[in-house]
Amino acid sequence: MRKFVKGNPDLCIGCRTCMIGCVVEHEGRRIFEIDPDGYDFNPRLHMVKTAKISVPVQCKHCENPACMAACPVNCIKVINDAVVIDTDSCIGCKSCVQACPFGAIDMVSKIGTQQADGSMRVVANKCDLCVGTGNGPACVRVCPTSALTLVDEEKLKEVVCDKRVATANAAKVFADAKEVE
Amino acid sequence: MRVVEIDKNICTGCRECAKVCPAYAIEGEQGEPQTINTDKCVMCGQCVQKCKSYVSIVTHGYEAYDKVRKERGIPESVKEPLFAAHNVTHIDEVKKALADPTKVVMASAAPAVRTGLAEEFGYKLGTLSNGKMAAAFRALGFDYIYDVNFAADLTIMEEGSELIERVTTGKGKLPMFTSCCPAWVTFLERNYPELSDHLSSCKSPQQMQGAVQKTYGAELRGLKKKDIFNVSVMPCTCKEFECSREEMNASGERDIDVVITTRELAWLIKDAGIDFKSLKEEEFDKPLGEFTGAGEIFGATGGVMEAALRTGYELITGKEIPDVKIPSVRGGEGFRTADIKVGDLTLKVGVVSGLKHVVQVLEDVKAGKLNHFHFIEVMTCPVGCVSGGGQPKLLMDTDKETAYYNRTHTTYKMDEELPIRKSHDNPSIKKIYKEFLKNPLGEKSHHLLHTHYVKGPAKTVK
Amino acid sequence: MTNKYSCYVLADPNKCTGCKACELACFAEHNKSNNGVGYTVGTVTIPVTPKLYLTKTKAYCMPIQCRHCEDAPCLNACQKHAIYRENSQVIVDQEKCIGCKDCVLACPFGAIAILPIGEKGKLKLQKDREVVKVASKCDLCKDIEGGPACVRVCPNDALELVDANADIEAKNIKTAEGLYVSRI
Amino acid sequence: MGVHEIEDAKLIFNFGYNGADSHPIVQRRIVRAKQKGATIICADPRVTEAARIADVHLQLKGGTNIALVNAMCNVIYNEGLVDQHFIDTMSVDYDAFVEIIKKYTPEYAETICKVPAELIRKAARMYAKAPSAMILYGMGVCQFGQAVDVVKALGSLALMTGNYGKPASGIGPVRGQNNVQGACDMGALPNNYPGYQNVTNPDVQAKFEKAWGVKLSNKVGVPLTHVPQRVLEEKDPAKKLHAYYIFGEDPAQSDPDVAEIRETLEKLDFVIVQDIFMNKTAEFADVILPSTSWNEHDGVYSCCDRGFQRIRKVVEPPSTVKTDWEIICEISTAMGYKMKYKNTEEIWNELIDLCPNFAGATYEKIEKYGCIQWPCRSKDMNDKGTVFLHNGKFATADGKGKFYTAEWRPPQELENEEYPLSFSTVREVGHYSVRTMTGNCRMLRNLEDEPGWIQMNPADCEKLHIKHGDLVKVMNKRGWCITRCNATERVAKGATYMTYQWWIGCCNELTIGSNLDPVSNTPEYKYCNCRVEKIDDQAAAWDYVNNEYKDLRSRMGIKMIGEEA
Repeated sequence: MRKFVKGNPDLCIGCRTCMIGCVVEHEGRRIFEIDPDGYDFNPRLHMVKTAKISVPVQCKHCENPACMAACPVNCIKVINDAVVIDTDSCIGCKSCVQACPFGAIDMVSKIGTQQADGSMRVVANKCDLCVGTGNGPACVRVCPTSALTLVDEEKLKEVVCDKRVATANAAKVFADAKEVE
Repeated sequence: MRVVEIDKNICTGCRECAKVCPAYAIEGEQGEPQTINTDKCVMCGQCVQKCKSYVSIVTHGYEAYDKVRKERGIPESVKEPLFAAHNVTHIDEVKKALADPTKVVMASAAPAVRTGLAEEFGYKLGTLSNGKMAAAFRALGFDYIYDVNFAADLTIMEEGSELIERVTTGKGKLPMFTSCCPAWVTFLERNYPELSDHLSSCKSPQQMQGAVQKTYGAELRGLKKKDIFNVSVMPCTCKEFECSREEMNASGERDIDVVITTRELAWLIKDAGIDFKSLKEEEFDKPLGEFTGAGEIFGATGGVMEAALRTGYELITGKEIPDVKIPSVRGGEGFRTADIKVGDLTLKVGVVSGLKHVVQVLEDVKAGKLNHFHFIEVMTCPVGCVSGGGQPKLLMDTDKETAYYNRTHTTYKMDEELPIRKSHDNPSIKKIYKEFLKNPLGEKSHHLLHTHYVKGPAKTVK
Repeated sequence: MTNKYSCYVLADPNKCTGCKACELACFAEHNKSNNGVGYTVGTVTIPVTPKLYLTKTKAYCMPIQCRHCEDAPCLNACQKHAIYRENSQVIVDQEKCIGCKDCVLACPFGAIAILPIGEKGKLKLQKDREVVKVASKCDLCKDIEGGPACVRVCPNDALELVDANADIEAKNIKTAEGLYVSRI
Repeated sequence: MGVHEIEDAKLIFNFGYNGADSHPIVQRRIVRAKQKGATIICADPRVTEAARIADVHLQLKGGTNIALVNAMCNVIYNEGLVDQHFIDTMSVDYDAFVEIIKKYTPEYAETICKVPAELIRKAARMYAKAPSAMILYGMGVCQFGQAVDVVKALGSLALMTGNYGKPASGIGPVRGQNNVQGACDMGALPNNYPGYQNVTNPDVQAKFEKAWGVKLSNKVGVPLTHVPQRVLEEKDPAKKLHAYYIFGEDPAQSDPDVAEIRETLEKLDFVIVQDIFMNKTAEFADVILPSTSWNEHDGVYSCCDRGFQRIRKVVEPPSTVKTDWEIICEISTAMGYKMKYKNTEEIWNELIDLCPNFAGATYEKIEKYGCIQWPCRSKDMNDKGTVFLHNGKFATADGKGKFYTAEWRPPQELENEEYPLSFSTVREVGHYSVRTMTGNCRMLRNLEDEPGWIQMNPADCEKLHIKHGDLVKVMNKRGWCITRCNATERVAKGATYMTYQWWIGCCNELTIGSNLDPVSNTPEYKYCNCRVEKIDDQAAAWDYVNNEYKDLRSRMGIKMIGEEA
């Protein structure tokens, strides 16, 4: 099963440290020292605040990604169990943006790259679970309230198993009561 | 030897298997992984049939299946679910022999196999696949396609004669028990050794087939018996145990080299990439592949009895039996009895189907209550070999009745449709007696086709 | 007839032995038409993917399956609208499902798992040859003759098809009878 | 009480405090408390992060704080939920207090606060019945013309329920900036020497005169917020201000009514700005003294819980930049008073010896224990300071808590036909204070940049035909600014909010400088009126914003992306 990062609105305080952490992780640690023109500020997750909810939204790394199915140039791939956009081959057609039901993909300009007419390339951008950094998702690490969780197969299993046991326990009480009847 | 096992890592401890085990051999706490007490287990494989506790991607993860499959020596081509209770497979030995150019590999399948095999390829329950099975054997590269049905006819010749001898001469104990079910034989040897003289001294059809294939069969084809590799396909998990009994080497070699189940034959066929559905029906090789309706009905409970009566009647009376169909010995689980008029003689016969029902019968025999019985057939599995532990396993037990009914029905239908329905009318049987065995119960027969029993656990060579 | 409320299958942990016959039957029934699953184990060519999940606690066990909630969290969570209601039952459209796992986390019962699906006897693959995995949960055998397979196969009658519609009616009649007896 | 105690609170009454935006690190503790089962009551006109997770959100109208507090006290009093023993033994002036709150029935308060009476009752009962309850308040209480009254009323609420002197109870101001507490502790107030020793007290005066060897004034100085008046309006030449020495402060950005501030700064004869970066105020300076930043010098900060903490130099400052204390020493010396210290510890030691409440808070102890909460009066290593200020008895002259509340006074400037919306300044996380620091952080500038946002209810936006993200003009009689519209359900209809760090979207162009709390002299940042206007030519408005920003930055010498410094 693919891993994904899940935000918990009960814990999130809307501070956007996750977004900063995301950019820092993807642009390298020396970001505070490099040329301000030399990096992209393209967080791969987005803080959503509604009247009732504050939580960052990001890619769910679906098992059968709609974005991947929609991509005409096959630049969305599964790498180390993460659904990753190869921005070098992305043509910016926005099919994936359209396909994704979560709004987890946005279009960003890629500093330092040009199209034939000299304008900056604009490509699809989304969470890649910080694949390849070896540190795991930065957003999870930097969140001051631990509102983000990396849900992997184990974690999902744990959550679901706990619920199943609770369901079984409830059914047991019900069945016992029925027997007494 | 390892025959039937329960994988502790997969068993959920539901003990549904314990409910069907006729030998009360499955031990363990409810909810905990179970173990098989091999001192009690008769290797019938009913637990294998019952077990629904499969290797699950939900419970055990994605890697577990391949790991278990490898552990069990099951080919990679197999994708079907694997369960906690399973029989040890010998499919690799078969594949090795087929690949060995020095080996002459002979196939022989039990009567019930052809009633179930097609189910594994999506056919309706109980679809007959006699000709397709023969074709499949050939496609798999077997050198000779023989048939245990032949030996079933041979068994009738020997066992019928033995019965007549016991009834008419008073030599030997009555009632005489059939001895073709190895689980039953094992059960009796271990639990009622004092009654082992009641067993017919006849080997099971499988072992008779093996012995004649390596002797008569070798002579016929000018083969060396050490080059012959006998593969037996059985609806039964216990048959591998039977062929491994140390005394089963009448031919001078192991009479049967390896036994696989109906399910394993299906694996072999799939593994070889054979499209079973498009196979054309083919014939078995003669003479050791020629059989009669009497041989075929060995697969159903009461079948051995019925076949024996068809021949016994004619041998005793010298007249043709009025009706080859003897419905009074057919039926389902339990202990059924019948009185069969054979000339002046009234044969008192019984049929036990399901090993659980045999204990009372044995106790009664011990107490002398069944002295008036002449012949009792015992089959371990619920409705005989068609319901054997090595048969295709049902996904849903709600289909069990249909499966048993259809497979039995197919067995009798095949019998009805065969031109020859009495063992002694089988030309190849006549031929083998003429050319090789001479007389039933004769010296060659005694050596090759009869056996003796042990009091307690039998010794095996594997 | 359209039910007012959805029905669901509920297991009795006092009867269940944990044999998984229900899981296997569920899989078998749901894969007959698409994946050539026949009557016997040998006809299966894909991993067993049930829609109910045997759960064992220390003391007892039972399969967990969808309650077909009237205000279903899974349905509400699904951004793809791949979970819908059909004749009051909550159904996953496995064609639409993208495997995002939101419903899995939304379900308070643990009744949904993300599992592969087969097509013509083989695991269905995506464009990149990865296996398609979708939300798998009880659909009450909506297109299957004989109704829920799990109920049919349970060797211990531990599963029951609960029909709130009929249940409420029956209880109402009993209560009315009680009121008759206790009338003043 | 200490900030860490928040996590263990049974009930948190979060009043006019938006931790998520002001102090995420404190908000984290509130979230943890909630996770551990705490009940949260939040009084705030907006749906803040705390309101979002609160059990009860009292979404009061701005400027009605005391009516709400009085009403809660009224419920607790009328329903007999008071801690009578605590009141009898530990407090004074209860009867006078009760006289005032009697009038504030929840129904009466509802007419003022627009909070349903039943919700006020529910909150009051929750608060009173909690085994211990902690009040946290912030600028939503303090930045009103009626501010100290509310603080005292909240104190009385805690008093009448016995919520003092036990863990996770009491009343905690969560101050606006880091080390605001420290500035007060050190006497950066017009009326105090360090350690809250009043300049009018002759004994204190004598003590400091002796220590410093100079004559000292016994006159109270000028509060920050009185500066414009003293410059622009003061007729008495003796009282009129002529010079203004500003450090670590940017009144031209952060003080209310910045038009008036600009006028003030222009009128002053001499302005010194001592800061780490250029700011708007520095544009008016005659002299700019660059000083070191928090990571370039040593020192002591006070946390809002009275805890002294060491800060240490981690970066070597540029050679031309001096620490604040070095600059002060040099100026003092140049002006004739020879001031010389070797290091901050020497200064600190002089200070604590002059302040009885700090006397025991040596560097050694702060170092060893991480934090020392004053009062800490003995240098003995066993005196680790004071966790509960009001422990067993109150830290007042008679050892008793004094009940106090007041009648509600409305804010000075209310909505009217011309300016139909209320206007309040707030914080946003990511940018600190006047943004001189965080505005220089590329990362944070990328996260949010000029011209900021005005938070408005979508219904109000719709009325004005404004969409989320549109540039709008916000104005009242004092001034105007251009900012972007943030249409959000989190704010009530008729109310608007702007964060105060934006230079272009500068909310303090609108705020009111004249309605100060009579005690604290804090201005009414949280309430005035305004009008929001749609801008038809968005492109031109963006040009204006970008040019203004560019211009300002170039005046300040800040390098823009794609631009040479």
